[in-house]
Amino acid sequence: MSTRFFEQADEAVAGIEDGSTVLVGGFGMAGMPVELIDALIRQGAKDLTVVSNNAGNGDTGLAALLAKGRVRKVICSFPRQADSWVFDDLYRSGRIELEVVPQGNLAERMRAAGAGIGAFFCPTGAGTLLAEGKETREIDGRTYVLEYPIKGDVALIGAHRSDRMGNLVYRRTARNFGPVMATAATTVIAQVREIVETGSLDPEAVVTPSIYVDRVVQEAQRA
Amino acid sequence: MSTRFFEQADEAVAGIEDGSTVLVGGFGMAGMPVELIDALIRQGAKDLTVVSNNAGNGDTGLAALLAKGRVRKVICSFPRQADSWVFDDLYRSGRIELEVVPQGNLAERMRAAGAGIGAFFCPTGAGTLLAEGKETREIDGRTYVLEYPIKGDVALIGAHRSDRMGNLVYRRTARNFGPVMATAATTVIAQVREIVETGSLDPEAVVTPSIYVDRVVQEAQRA
Amino acid sequence: MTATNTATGTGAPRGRLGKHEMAALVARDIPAGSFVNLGIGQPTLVADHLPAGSGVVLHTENGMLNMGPAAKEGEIDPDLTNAGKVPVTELPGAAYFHHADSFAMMRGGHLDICVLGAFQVSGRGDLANWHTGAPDAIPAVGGAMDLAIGAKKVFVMMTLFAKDGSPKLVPECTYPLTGLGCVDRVYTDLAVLDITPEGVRATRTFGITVDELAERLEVPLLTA
Amino acid sequence: MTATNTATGTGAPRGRLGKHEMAALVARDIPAGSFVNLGIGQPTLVADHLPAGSGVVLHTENGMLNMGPAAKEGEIDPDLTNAGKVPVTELPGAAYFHHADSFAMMRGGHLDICVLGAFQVSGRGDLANWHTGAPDAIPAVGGAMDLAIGAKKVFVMMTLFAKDGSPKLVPECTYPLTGLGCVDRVYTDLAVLDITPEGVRATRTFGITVDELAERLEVPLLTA
Repeated sequence: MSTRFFEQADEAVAGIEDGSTVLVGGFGMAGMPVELIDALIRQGAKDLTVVSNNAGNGDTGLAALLAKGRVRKVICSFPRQADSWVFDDLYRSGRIELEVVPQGNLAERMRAAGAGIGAFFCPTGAGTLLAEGKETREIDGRTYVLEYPIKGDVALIGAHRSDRMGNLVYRRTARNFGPVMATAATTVIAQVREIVETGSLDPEAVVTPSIYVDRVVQEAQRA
Repeated sequence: MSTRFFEQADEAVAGIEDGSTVLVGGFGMAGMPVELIDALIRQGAKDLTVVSNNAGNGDTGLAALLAKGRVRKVICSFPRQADSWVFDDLYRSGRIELEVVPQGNLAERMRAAGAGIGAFFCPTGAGTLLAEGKETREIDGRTYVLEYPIKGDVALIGAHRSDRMGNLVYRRTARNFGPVMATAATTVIAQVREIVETGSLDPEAVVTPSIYVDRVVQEAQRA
Repeated sequence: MTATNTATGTGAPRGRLGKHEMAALVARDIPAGSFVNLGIGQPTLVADHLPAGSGVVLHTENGMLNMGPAAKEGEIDPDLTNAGKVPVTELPGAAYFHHADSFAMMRGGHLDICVLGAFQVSGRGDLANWHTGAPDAIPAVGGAMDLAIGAKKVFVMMTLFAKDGSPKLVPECTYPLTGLGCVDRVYTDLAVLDITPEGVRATRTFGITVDELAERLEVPLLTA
Repeated sequence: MTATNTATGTGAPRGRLGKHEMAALVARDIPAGSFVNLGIGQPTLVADHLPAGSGVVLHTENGMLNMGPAAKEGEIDPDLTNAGKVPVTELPGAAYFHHADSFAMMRGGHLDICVLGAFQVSGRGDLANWHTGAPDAIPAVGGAMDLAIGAKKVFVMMTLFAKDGSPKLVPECTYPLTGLGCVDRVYTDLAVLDITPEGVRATRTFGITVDELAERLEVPLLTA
């Protein structure tokens, strides 16, 4: 259905329920929907499963959400960073669950959720710790691991521009997980830097068509 | 390795071997690499498996390749059309094999080949003739059919522009199968309308990065 | 519009709908802002009946959202066609994508509604619309199976009876299936039929009563 | 460049390579026009040694081809980083794509070469580079497993011996694996080692003979 536009990030994140799986875009700070995460902290949903490439940096954004104790489980590819002390502390004290997923599997499992694929055989991780307990199959002489979709109740993503229909474009490597997460969640909420008139985006260059975008809010404060 | 540029379609299709699987882009005439197909007819490779959405129209292009008896098998979604008399005749007289594949499976199976996926569980066709004999599995209460990649030895595709590195852009619905086939074949040959300087395509709007493109030839004759 | 007395054939019940009336009926049931795929054939007529400003976005499986009406003379662009290979136009806010992305959109359940033609629909919502099953027929499926299983709601448009008088709503499809249990609602010349977990319910009839209809069908109709 | 006598540590054999020399060696072995992913850490040094005009195209897994050098003061764009989250630049002919497309490119075997660091490589080409296996370590894999299994050729850059003197080329990896049988060649400070179906072959050595090397390793070296 038609994309809805909001004035405030707080309105855009309304209704996120306790226990939700929340896909959070961004790779480092590029594409990170900081204002939506801050709004989610204020909104108060708890017992969340967060799917994101990392597990928070410093004390802001995702790390702040974790620090508030709102996150039950993190599914990510790379939780351990120089400034991931919030996650580190929660993990070491047993207060948060962690599922480490190879980065390509993280992306492909969300793509599968968005594309109606029930499961797929993937070569990544075969024979390693991260495939332990998973079904494997030899196909044409190569070992593959069966991987299942990761579906979100909500996706929070950062994009560069939206038109008034909700078509999104990204900028440079800030594109990263946004377009994939937009296909994989029931409710997709995008924070954008600019809202432009419909017809002003090149239809050949739209990366996330409006069909995938439920709610859009313009950033209150530009980085 | 770097994309090679050719003056003549005949040079661009050199070396295609008998018995090859050839992916042929286009949906109707949109995106159909007509000059490359004509060059392939002159080149003479035979015993081919052709993967394309349709099985030739009228007496030109793919139909002409079929009429020359060069094609052993067609894998397509929609062979039966008002003007598919060449295929119809070959099929009814048992001189060509046919594998009918739902259009979405055709695209997704080629995507899988390009993406390193060994096989995938797909809901399309479950319980129908086209899934007979295929492995199925119930996942979360839904029946899925296991589908395998379709990999090409060669892909012949039509694009709008190439830069001098081989980055491709398409135009409107002529994009169709081209970008998927470009990922799924060992040797990818693109016919383009225009070759432009490197740096003149918007990096945000490149659809097929040069890594997927082996050979480029500019159309001799524009439609 | 719902029950005008337009007889469209001799011997047909008065009030039976013509194909444009059926298309208008479908169009009225599509919520504003929906993302919709209209199958080849009769379903394409639905586009003509969508009210201006409905915000309904049309998808074509060959890689486009926000498809406009058929191209008129002078507007024809060979690079811009619909799934039936008919030249079409582009509306503001359009987006193009390749075939794998387009079918991912369909198969991933992102389209709100898909409208398809049919040879037969079973009482459980099985759909047969791709293959007559004739031994000499060349099978050709296109995107039918992907559409059937992908959209959130699948609407079928068909006449309720074949030319030979046999019902096309059947206990079991005799034609090869396109998809199992995928149809949500069937728009016919004589009735609108909802396929529900409890059974088939005629929510509207045209020039025929539910009882008369029930008598002519082998599939039982829910009465409440 | 291949065998300069640059001692890089006390007690090290004369002729052992420093990390910049190793990077230069790798760079020389990358054919012109290759598509290459350079892993985080030492492998990124390889970019500095690619000759101008080599046409080597760098991929970064966060969604870009034709990545340029690290951004200098005043060039920094927070929307443009490499996989190590370091600000980088864009070369003419660049293309951006999302994460699923980027990893499809890697996993589908389209990159010609990927250069990775390692804790250990086994004689069969197993790679361990993501996890120390320490019980209190927080596991973090990133794109390492995808790179290991995806590229046409996987080159490893590492010192041949750990700080405690134990070899990092081992009969069996004791660290948790990143990928099985995926490494093609190992560039070390003391030798370049090709992993072949027949075994490990030292194709070049630096300040040490193959026999001396063989004596210090548990993995047998092919002599022909």
